[in-house]
Amino acid sequence: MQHFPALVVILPLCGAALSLALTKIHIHLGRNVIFLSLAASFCMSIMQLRNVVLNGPMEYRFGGYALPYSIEFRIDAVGGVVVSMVALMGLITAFYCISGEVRTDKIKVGGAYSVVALFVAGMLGTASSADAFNMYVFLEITALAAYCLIALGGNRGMIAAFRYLLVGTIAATFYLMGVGILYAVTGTLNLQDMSVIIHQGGKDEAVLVALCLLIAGLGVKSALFPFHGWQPSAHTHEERGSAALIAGVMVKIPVFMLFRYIYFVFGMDYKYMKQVLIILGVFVGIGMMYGSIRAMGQTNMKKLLAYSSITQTSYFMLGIVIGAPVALAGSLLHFIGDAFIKGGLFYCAGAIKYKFGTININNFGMIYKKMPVTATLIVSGALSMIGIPPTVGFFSKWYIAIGAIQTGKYIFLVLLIISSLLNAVYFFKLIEKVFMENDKEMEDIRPVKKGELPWSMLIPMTICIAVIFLLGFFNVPLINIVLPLFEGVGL
Amino acid sequence: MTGIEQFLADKGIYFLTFFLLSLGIYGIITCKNYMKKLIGMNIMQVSAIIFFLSLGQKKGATIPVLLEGLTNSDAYNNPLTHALMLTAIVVSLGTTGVGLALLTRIKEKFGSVEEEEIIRRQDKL
Amino acid sequence: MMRKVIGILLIVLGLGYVFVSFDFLPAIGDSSAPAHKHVSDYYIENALKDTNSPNLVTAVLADYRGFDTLLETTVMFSAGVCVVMILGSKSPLRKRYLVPKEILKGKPYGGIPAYKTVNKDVMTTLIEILILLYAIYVLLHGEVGPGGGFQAGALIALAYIVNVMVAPDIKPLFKFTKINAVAAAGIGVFIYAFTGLLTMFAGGAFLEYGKLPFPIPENDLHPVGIMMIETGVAIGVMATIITILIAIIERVRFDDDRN
Amino acid sequence: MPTLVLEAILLLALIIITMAVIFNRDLLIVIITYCAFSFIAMFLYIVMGAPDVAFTEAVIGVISTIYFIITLKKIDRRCK
Repeated sequence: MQHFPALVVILPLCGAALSLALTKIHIHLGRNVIFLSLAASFCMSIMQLRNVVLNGPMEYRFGGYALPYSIEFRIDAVGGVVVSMVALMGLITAFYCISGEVRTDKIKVGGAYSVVALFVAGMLGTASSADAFNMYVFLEITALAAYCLIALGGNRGMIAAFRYLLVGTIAATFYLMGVGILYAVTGTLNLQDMSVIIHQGGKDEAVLVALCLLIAGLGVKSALFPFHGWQPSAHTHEERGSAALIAGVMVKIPVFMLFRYIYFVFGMDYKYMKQVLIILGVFVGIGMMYGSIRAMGQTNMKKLLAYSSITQTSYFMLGIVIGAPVALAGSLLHFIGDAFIKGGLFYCAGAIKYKFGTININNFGMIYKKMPVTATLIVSGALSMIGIPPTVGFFSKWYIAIGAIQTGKYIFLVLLIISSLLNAVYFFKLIEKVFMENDKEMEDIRPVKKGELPWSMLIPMTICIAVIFLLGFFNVPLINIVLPLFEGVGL
Repeated sequence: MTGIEQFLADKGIYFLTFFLLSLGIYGIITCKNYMKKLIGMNIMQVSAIIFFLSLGQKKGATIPVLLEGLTNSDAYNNPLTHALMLTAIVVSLGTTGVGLALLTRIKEKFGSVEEEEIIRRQDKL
Repeated sequence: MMRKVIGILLIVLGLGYVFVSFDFLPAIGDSSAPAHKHVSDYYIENALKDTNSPNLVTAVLADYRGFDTLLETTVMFSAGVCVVMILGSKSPLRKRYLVPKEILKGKPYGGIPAYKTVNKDVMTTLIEILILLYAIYVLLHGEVGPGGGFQAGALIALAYIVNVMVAPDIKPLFKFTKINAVAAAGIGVFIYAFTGLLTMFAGGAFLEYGKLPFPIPENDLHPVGIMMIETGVAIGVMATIITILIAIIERVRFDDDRN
Repeated sequence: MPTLVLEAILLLALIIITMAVIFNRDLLIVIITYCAFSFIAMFLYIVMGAPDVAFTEAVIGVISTIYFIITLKKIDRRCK
């Protein structure tokens, strides 16, 4: 049982490593091994989460040495929830990729799945590792796999991937410099140990420079407002199968790392933390407005979702900036819910492009007749993005709003409401296009015998719909798991 | 001599390393050719490695391989930074490899590696 | 031109101001800086006892922070797979013939190129054997002197590069197709991960060499574990570098050169 | 020659080479300068007392220069 934190990350890694060798034997053997490893890592992450909830955070030291001398995985309540969410999204996206499979040569088949498995392993590791340099290497694995997945998305994807390669490497080098300064000043790389030494005090300037470098590096990785240049072009041109994983999950993991740095390493009582949070608040405020305004004028569904994900990143940062435990819990709930909402909407965009070859909103006429499952997912995703009660979007914004009121930061409350209304504008436009638009009689590129889409696309979509509503109904138990952790940390 | 050396130890080397880092980023932003951007990226990663290694130095210390007589920890350079930087070097090779593969495909699809021509042809595609 | 110079001057002034006002980093040479106190002095004092490998960097790299090196080999492997995926399909034949560059037109013909005078076929086989010998030495010598998995893997890849680039007509020592090379890279990473899993099945934590299930006395297990790790890393890095080389070379034709 | 001054000189050499890379027109010259850059960086690591890192940087500098030159074969040497 105590080996689970390591096995959750190692299994997809081994699956990815072996998939190409096994594909030489039989074209689908590598793929099935990867499905097996992803499914096993998902079940282990669920059992690990149950174990964490029952008897406290789990620690796993690699190499069996004492704590500060070896790399350590630390899964607490928040980390457990995030790890199991990433594992589930990875499993679903691997299924979704079956439809996009090219059966020509063996490298393409085995390679595609091994890149997805590496991508999921990288994100699982980043979420569960508690060692500063270890997170950097996991970030690099995630980034390299992301460059490949974006580059596979056709000609324009190459340009987007190259631009993201340059920007991503600058961000990773900033993060490395930040870790270097922290190591120079504290002497350890373990986050737990580092926070103990920082709280002994006397190192405020160096920690301030390190914090700015970390925020710059992780802000670029997570497309926070001033650094989001690479994101819209990357999300519109990425590979159809794994678009959900990149837009849904990869953009959120750096925010989770920033949350862990700000609250567990530096702590709220750090001298310059107030000014830093004010600057972050300004970024978040502008980000919410900018993303929604830019998304209104889009006709390409993927571009619309890309700009709306800038606002979503600002919502998570909003929870961090407000600082009240309830707001933190709300931003985590939004973190989990949005992975499925954004992922689900990208699944629909991919499905429509797979079936009709177009993702221009104007010719979405009568989709609900031809593709009922996709239409329900578009509607439920849009409702949840705006924040209509039964779905998870409402409750997360509700908790963030309560947090804003508790700490008296009303400016954020106003911003939250305005940006929700802006969201409503372009998502209702999307819904209206799906139902009211007259039929464009688009011919069906890939007719499927039974039903609208191959099963490998329908299962991820139904799971996304289920999770959006389940999280909506059962968010109170999730909040109760996570809240005690934030009590000691928040304001 | 010691006056300059003290200045170098406190601020000089760090200033030069961060200057190299900002030069690398400057090279990435201003150079129009995608190949030169990749070289600028490599230069930036080398500057991060130099920064880590300069942290691990000790005055009058030998290389981190244990000798018979010497056991106290001030006699050896810091092995942790060296181990970390092996990872950073290999990461920079991996990123360069992927960047060059992208460059080859971009040259084939768009016919050129200059930024203006690519943007001009991008809308046509 | 001038605009660039002004840009660089601005950077110099900005950084100068930051460094003059802030004094946040410890002086470089002093051995009492916090970076050396907390963790790294434990490594120096206990490396021989824990891992009995005198080369501290290999001890930290393979034993104390062995998981980092596994991830590093995975980064190399993922770079190799990405390059293969991006350059996977055959490029259109029209694109692969390069029109001779007009740069060479104006220049007078500069005599016999250097590599034609020395008989390169003999030289390459000689150099390759020396490189491979040195690579094996570096691999096995990883614990005592500077060296280890990466350097050995890169050196073997260099021997292959010398053969493919300098003397393409000689049959190289080991013929790699793209799929075999990527599969070999995967197997390299798996050897590394399997060592970790082996220690986990035998009761220890991941990558805890003390618990390797071999019947060797306890303090010899660490060098054995490190050696298994180094061979895994060497195979992984060698295969990845060769994959990237093959993938890029496939896209570029060399035999159309005029000189 | 105290080591810190030697390091400063080598760092200045690196900066001058970076300037050369940024301001140069012909790509082949840029790549050869980059090879010199990786050599001097390897030399700087030796002065800083890190033989392992210097060894790796030397080998990987050679390999990345070879990759650049192969790619250059496809890309014309003139650049703005």
